[in-house]
Amino acid sequence: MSSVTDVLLFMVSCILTNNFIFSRFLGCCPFLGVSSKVETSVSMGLAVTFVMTIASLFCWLIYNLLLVPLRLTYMSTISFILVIAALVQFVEMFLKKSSPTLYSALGIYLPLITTNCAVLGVATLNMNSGYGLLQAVLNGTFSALGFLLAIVLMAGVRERLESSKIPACMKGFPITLVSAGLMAVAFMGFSGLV
Amino acid sequence: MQKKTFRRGIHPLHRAHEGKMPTRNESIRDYVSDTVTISMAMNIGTPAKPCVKKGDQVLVGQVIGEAQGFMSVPVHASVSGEVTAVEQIASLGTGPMMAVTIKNDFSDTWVELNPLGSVEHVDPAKIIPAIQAAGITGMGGASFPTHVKLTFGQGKTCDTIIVNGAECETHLTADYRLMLENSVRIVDGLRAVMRATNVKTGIIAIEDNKMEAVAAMQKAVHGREGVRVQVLRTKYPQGGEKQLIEAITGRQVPSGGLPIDVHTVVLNVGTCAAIADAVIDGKPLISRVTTVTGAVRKPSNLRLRIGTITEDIIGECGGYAETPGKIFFGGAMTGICIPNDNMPIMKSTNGIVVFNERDSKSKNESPCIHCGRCVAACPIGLNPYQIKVAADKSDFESAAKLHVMDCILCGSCAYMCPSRRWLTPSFKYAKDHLAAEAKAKQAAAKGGENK
Amino acid sequence: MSEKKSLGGVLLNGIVNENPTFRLVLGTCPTLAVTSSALNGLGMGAAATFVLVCSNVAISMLRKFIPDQVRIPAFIVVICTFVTMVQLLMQAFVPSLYESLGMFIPLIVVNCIILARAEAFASKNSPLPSAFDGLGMGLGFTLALTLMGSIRELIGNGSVFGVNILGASYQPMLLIVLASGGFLTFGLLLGTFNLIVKKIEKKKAAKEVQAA
Amino acid sequence: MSLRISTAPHAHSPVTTQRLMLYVLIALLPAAAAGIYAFGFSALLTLCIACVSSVCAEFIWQKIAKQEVRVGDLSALVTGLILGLNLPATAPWWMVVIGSFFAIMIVKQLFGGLGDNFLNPALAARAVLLASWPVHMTNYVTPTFFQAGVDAVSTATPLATKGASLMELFLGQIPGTIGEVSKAAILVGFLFLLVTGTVNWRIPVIMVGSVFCFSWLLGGSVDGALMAILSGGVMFGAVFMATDYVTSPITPFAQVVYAFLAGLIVVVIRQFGSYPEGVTFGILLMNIVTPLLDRFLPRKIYGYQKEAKKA
Repeated sequence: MSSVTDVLLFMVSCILTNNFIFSRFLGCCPFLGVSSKVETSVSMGLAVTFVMTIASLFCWLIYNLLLVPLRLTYMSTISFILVIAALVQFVEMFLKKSSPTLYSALGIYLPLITTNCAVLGVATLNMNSGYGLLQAVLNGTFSALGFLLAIVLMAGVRERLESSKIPACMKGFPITLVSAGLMAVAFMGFSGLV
Repeated sequence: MQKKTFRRGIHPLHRAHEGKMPTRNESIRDYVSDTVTISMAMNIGTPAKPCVKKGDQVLVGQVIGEAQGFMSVPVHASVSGEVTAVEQIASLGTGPMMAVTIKNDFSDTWVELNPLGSVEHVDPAKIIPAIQAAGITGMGGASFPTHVKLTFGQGKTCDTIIVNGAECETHLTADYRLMLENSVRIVDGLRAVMRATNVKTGIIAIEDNKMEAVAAMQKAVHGREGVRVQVLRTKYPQGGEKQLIEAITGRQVPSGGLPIDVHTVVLNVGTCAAIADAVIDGKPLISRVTTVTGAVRKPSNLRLRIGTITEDIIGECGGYAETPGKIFFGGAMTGICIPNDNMPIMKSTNGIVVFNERDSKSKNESPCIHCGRCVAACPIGLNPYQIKVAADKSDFESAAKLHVMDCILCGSCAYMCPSRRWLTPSFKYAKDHLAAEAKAKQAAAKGGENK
Repeated sequence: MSEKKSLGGVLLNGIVNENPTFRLVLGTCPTLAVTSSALNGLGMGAAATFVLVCSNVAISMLRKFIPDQVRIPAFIVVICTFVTMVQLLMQAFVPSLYESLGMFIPLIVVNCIILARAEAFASKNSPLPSAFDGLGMGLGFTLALTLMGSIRELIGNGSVFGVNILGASYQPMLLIVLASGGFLTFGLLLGTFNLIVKKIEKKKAAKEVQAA
Repeated sequence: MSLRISTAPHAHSPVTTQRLMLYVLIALLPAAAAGIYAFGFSALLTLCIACVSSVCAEFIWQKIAKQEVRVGDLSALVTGLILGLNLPATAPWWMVVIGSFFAIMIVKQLFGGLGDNFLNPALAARAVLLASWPVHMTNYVTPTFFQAGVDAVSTATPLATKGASLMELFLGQIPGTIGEVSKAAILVGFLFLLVTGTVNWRIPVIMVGSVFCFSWLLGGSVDGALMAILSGGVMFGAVFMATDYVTSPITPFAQVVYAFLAGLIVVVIRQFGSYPEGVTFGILLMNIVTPLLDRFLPRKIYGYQKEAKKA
């Protein structure tokens, strides 16, 4: 993370090459569940971006400043999930007070994020990869942006599929999964970029 | 001269010369039939009220239906003779309408006329009332009362009057022949309107596939101040008011607005000629030029009395050449089908087209392939394929968001669609629904106020 | 879910009627991520089953002591405890499997199936049915994952559980074991299941009509 | 007398879906002929297998799903031919068949058939084949031109043949997939598509232009940029696959954005990615973005202009 180029490359890697949805399978539940309308998917993506960035920061601090010195690294999962749950609660309260408009846009998605494996996933990933603080936070933000990109693209496709004559048994989850599969095929084009 | 036009649009039946070949060189012929059935509902707005009864003797030009208020025009007898019936008949699309049937005595006796004199000397204040009294409505198809158009609302100004000689519809040559044969009358009508409204610019718009008409009109406007001819690049729907205004002035009528909002008024050439008749000769509107073409033996341009029955007209044109499958009033792009050939013509009937059975077969829809031809065609700039999806799901809210109310139902998208999708009918359905909804809402709001 | 239901019924419910993967479509992330081979699928399923059974029993025993307002955090803590146990156990005894499942072991914590069962069943039932419910759901999950894993391994590698089945001349379709293959296989399998379920329901309806 | 009543318009353009597909087929013929000329009998065989199996796949699906059989609209044939032209002449028959079935059944019919797929079937199938059997998909041979005694020589990727001159690239004397080798033949097809009004110039021209510009920017030489647009599948992709009606944007501005970004992605993948050629993925990725482009890029609608002209 020494130069701008490094940051850019890291961004491309997180958003395109190692996209959370299409290559890491993290955050699939909201990706499949909240992607039927473009507007809502944008809100969801932004909420996730918000939480993932802060969660990366706090989890890194807890892990490196608390768990490692105290040799409690096996407590990482439980401490991370508690941090995330608390954070989401806090963010929700904060938004409610400070920015009602943003709250009304993101509000209903915030509780869902606690159980979004992308958030816990990014914290675990940061820990496993031994990232520094800056890199961990950037990883959180960029990976979340990758999630945002994926969910918005998916929503666009699904809005279009709404009017198509999909066989009855494929409607809903199945066709969404197949669409995601085909999109993942296209995203494979980015492999090796970084 | 620089040729002007509007954005997008199509060239319907381009290879078949827009279907105009058979009647292009047929001069206008007079035809008067045995009986006429004159509808009382020939204008947009309130229908006229019949003021004759069965057994009455009427003269040509006598008022047989009285105007009911401002949004209404009187109806005149188009032949002289005996009234044989005053009854309800089926109409095109809307509910039944009152009509007066007159048996022609072929004496052709006119009522007493009071002409206003030549355009140069007429009292400007008398012109618009004379236009209403003559029962003149838009003769290009929309049948909007002309005097209403020429009475500008408060704060509205007009700087240009456009005479619509585009005749962009397929098959029709009535306006073309009128411009060739009655060019001076058209210019006189335009000048009368300019005088009445104190507008200094009059533009006669003609497409470049009618250069003979351009030449004739240019001769007629020679030396007339403020009046000129503008040649347009041939394209459909150039004759649509909004498109014509865009082509000539570059202005766009705001959504939901009228031409007067951009300081223009558009009149059809036929309307202009009728205005000249009304002002100079004092004659009411009792006849019009109509193109009869398609599967008839002798395609013609006829000057017909209002109320002439289609069957008689076809007979005058030598009868059906093939078994008819479909007959419509107007051109192939916007024409309205008639259920049988007993229908009388109206003030706005600019053409009668007969299709044989093969051409009448309805085409099956196939899936939309997103080719974008409808989008490229739409003169308004809408996305017809998206509106169709919304309209078919009866999702009127989405359709409204996609601006379906701005659709002019010109049929360009449906003509171009390679999958033969019924775009225009879906839009009409959505528009009708939304209009009814808005009306109901308005009524409810009014009701609320009254309480 | 009533107490009257037999334990066998509870067990079967998780495996068939409310199969978490194919019927409820829960826990999609691990389903997609770890099923590139049958063994991985089985391992993940077993780990999840262990956590499910344990957490269900624990939550069921604690259900009267947990205040309603903080029940979700409490559930998560309980679940997390067992996940950490599984994590440590696997690390010690099956390190290679642990390696290949990677971060998806800790992510069992946020697997919706487990929290959903805690909320919907264990917090309302006594420990024994809860254990069976957990076992049923876990087995259903394991079966689904193993099935997905087997299919993907078979097509993408020509083998099942590492045993070559399609012969040496088979040219494996690599895509299926890649990320996109996971989505595709899952989507197509789901579609197939829907089709079968619909056929069965139709037959049932037809039979009922005949009976009537 | 019974007259038919219908709403306007009563006339229709003679151009039908079937005719449009036929135009595309005809436009593909020069490229196919050039490919067969270059690679011989095996190319012909590959094309035939692809076409036949695609049409079969469509027919079987529509029979099984009890739908109206619409093989007559020729769309399956177009997909098959494009897929065939996207394969190396040495492709094993089973791979071609799998590709065709995947294209028709999974990419197209599963989503509702013609007009409802969001990815170009042929391209998606090609990407799937590329990911599944990379060795078979990149087993390119040098053209033999039916010369006796000349054996087909396997070479590496088509982009790796830096030795070829621009003229050789243009005429197709280089290894590659069946359809992409002869740029001259592709241009003939493009011309036909333009003349018949089947496609608009925007997408192909802007996409090739975008590849040219970005290659120039990154490579620094005009020669290199020319090489970039003449080698690989840029031309073929831009003319025949990026312009696929169903999966490309409709409004003109959206088309410009689509083509421009597709070109950019192609160059990025070529320069930095692990795949040697990025055309397939570039177009597929933009296919995914297409619904958003069509929906969110603004359009000028009549009657909504600001009161600007007050002449």
